[in-house]
Amino acid sequence: MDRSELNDLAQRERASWKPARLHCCTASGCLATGAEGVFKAMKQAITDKGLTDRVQAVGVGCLGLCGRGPLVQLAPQGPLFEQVSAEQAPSMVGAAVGESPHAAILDTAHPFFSSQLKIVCETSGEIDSERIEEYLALGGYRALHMALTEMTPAEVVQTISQSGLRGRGGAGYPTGLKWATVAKMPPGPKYVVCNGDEGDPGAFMDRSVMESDPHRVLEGMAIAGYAVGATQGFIYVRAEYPLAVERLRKAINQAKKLGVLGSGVFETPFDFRVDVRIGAGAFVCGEETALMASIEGRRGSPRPRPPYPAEMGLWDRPTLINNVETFANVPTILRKGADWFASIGTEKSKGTKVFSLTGKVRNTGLVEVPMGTSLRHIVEVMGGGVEGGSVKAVQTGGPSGGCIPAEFLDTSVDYESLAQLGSIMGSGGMIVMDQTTNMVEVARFFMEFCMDESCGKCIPCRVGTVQMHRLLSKIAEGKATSTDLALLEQLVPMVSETSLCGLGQTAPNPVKSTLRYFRHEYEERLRPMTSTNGRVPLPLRLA
Amino acid sequence: MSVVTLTIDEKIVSAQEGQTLLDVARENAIDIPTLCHLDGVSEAAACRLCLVEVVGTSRLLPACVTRAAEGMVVHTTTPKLVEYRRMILELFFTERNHVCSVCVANSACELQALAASQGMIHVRLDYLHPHLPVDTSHQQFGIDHNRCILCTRCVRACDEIEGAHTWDVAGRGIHSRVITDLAQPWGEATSCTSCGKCVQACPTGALFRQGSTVAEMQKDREQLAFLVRARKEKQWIS
Amino acid sequence: MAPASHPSGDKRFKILDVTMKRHLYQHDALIEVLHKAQELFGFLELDVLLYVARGLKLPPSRVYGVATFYHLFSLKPQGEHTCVVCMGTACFVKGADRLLAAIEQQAGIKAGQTTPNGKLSVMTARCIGACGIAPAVVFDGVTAGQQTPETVQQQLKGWL
Amino acid sequence: MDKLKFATVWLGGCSGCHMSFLDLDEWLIELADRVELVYSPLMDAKKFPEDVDVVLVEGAVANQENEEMAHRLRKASRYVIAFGDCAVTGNVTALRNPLGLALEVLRPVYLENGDANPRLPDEKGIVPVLLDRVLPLHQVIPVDCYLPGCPPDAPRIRAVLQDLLDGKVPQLSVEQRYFG
Repeated sequence: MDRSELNDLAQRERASWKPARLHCCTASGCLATGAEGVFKAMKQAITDKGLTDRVQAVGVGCLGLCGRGPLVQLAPQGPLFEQVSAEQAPSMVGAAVGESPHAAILDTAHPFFSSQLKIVCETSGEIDSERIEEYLALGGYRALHMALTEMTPAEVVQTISQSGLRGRGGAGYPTGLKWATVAKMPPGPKYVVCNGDEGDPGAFMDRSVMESDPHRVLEGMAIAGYAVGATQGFIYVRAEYPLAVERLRKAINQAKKLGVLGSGVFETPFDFRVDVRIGAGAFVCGEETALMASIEGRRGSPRPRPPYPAEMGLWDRPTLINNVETFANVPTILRKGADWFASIGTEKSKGTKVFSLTGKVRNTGLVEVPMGTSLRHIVEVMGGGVEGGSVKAVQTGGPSGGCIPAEFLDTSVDYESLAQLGSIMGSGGMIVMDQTTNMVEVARFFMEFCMDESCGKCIPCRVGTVQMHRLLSKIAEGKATSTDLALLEQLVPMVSETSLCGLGQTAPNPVKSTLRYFRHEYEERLRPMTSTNGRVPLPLRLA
Repeated sequence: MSVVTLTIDEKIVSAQEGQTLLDVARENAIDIPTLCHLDGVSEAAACRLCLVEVVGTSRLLPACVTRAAEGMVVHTTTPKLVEYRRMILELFFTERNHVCSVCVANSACELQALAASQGMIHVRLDYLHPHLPVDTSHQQFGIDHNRCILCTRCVRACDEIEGAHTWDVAGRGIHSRVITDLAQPWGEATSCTSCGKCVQACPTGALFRQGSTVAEMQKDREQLAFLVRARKEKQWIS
Repeated sequence: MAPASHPSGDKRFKILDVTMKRHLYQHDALIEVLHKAQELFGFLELDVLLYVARGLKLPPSRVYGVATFYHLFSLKPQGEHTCVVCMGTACFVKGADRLLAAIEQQAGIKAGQTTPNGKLSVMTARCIGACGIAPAVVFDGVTAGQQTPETVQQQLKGWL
Repeated sequence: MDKLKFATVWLGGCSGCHMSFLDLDEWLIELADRVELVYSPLMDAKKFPEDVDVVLVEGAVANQENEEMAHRLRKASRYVIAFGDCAVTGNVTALRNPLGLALEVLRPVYLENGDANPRLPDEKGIVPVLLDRVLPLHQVIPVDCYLPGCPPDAPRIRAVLQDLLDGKVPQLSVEQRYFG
């Protein structure tokens, strides 16, 4: 396929779209609340009403406000219906031809929607996630075509570097720098790996992107492959995301059929294959060296870095590993330019970030906002705050992150500001806690998570997490003394500094941050020590 | 291969480029504790006891896999490292049931010796006291999981030197165990050649020769390094 | 060379053979092959693990090590029905522990166990990514959101 | 010159540490010049005194009697030494811990394998009630000094006591720190 064929296909697809499209969210969240029935009922209603030439029902990706699903949006520019049922399908189909609908309508002028800036989620919720043609119709694979035909690999790396894009998996390593390192490695087999092992509890941005817009991720990977000189890509998805796996596989097949993946992409000499690899339930596989071990079919145990995957990764070959959201940014950056991307966000954190806003907040779901948006804006304005209460803390970064107390809600959300508060950006989980949340329990919850997910290779993580969990349980149950708290405070830096991989190194973070901001909640649970009766042990008087 | 000069604990030492800090330190009689390192097999970097401070790096680096580099300034016994090593040893002692007084390897145990040398004479954390099996189904050897520290020396020695890959690690986290074949009794593991390398490799009394009682077990850990060296250099008599 | 199929003549081993062949008996296909085996047999019997080890030319201890590392692989038979309670953070702050307690009480077993009559296995998940509709429970592969102790008990009634 | 009020206590242990203490041989005479033995299983004192300078505590805390004794001696003593591996680590006394809580340990012994009249030992005031878990001494009371060994050999014991008599914080050499 060449440029004109690509354009033709896109135009033909656009032309085939009906004047009114009922976008029914068919991502996991809405499917769990019955979206499939709604979707089928809408199709049926269209046929029943004889509107097949005017209206079409489209199973699209995530529409954002998962807490109010199933969601249906009438496109273009129609109302967004919430909590719809199959019974309401005829009414919504009627709305597509101007009748007044009998379904609850969400106010899309609400900041939850209006404050968003969509780059990663640009086409999510706009297109049928299972048809490459719809992605093409909205400009999909243009960026890849442009890279292959108009740019050298070095120019692609240059563009990504200039855009200021940083890794969206958590640590925020400059993406361009990573690409440049892999690109510089001597020629030979190299790999591109997409980390879709989104394991942080409370985070589902990557699931949503993979389910809603799998081609965007594939396109980003292919561009990366071209830039660094790799011909093989792997996308590692956790097995808990079966729908994402299914859609990615479907997408890969479609892309291969059209010649936008496989050998001779867009009839250029560039070959790029992508294989899906499925995890099997191990959080530690989100750590890049463990992930590579898992792709190689081994236990997901991490190994020390250096050597970094960029030098020695999969099968000891140079390997580029980026997260789903990072790759999803790439096509847009290429199409709109590095300067445009760099104009969004803060000085050091460019672009947008997708957050999954959950917990004790009114509006739960996915939001994509420019970097630098304040936590308060996200939680209280977009999220609508806590129903009948107030925010106590916001947890970001999952088990590796921290709890940010309400007094810091005005903090701007960017890599540096969150780190300064003792939390991290992480992959984008944002869990709101209200005054009823017990912070010692929160710390214990995360520690239990890390304890269960520790691979067991290194001792500080394998046993240190168990010991910290015991101490936290003792404190939570009122059985601990100040000695126990002191021990916990000694374990925290020890486990952070001595663990082999990121899991152990960050496992104490939730304890660290809750101790920092909610120390009194620990202290008020301590019991008094056995007294030494005021006797001073040393120095002994000489006898 | 070029030679680099670096400083370890205020001492200026020279090293071959690419040599590990652990190697260089040992050549210069600087003691860095370790439990998972074993001469002759690959590194696991799992016991974290050999972590050292390198000036200019905020992270602690495992000496067993960190390469010596020109001008490097290394500290092996800062107060922080001493404290962390003590706590790591405490973690080892709490994890399983290490009862030196009734152990075959009493006085031939690397864990016991490190506790003494690193000043770990009591454990502040709770002992976990897991209930673990002892497998004496093998004709010559036995494994007492109560004494296993999961250093994986046996796994590596069996795979890399003997080539049998009888041992591996099963489970994960605190539930990890070393296993033979499909975790059946050792005596039924058909891949086992009964070479005994794992027993020699084991730093504690977890793997032992049957028939030895408390404090009788001797270990010759040099034997494995000898094999590797002899095979590589084609020299069996030094 | 393709390994001779299983002496039992069980057709499922043939399907496993096809999966291994499709992956060219590569070592890195181990996890994929184990997924397939679990799908076919319901759980990973030692016999199956040994078969996979032979097929992929891997040491049995390595296959066992991998099979026990990943939580989704089970070496024990599962119940006829499964109920997975998501214990992710979002579900946790919305009371997933109460859901689990209600289920455990109703079924008389703990998470990770199967009822003695083999009808139901209760499990927990680390986060199924359905945080927007927390707390979530997966009944036989179907996710249900915004659950309460009453709704889950209602669902399980017919399964016990 | 006042003599140091010195005590030794035997909790859940085999008394091997006390035997090792007797191995101090003629140094015991020297010790006797410097300390006054106020309480010990080696002598006939019924009650732990109110004011003790140094106490050697052998054995782990395995039952309620041990626990009460530990608290009593801590209140009355200026310097508590965990004496031997059982006191320091739980050691052999704690070998029952992996088997489960007290009842799970007692049941197979006294009930399932009991002969004519299987019953749990429960004479109030005579048979002390087992704690669910055997604990090293420092997990029950604050401890000032650890003297490991099973048993600690006489030179180790002497090293610690000598330092104390000299008014120093006891220091054990690496060889003297071995468990077992």
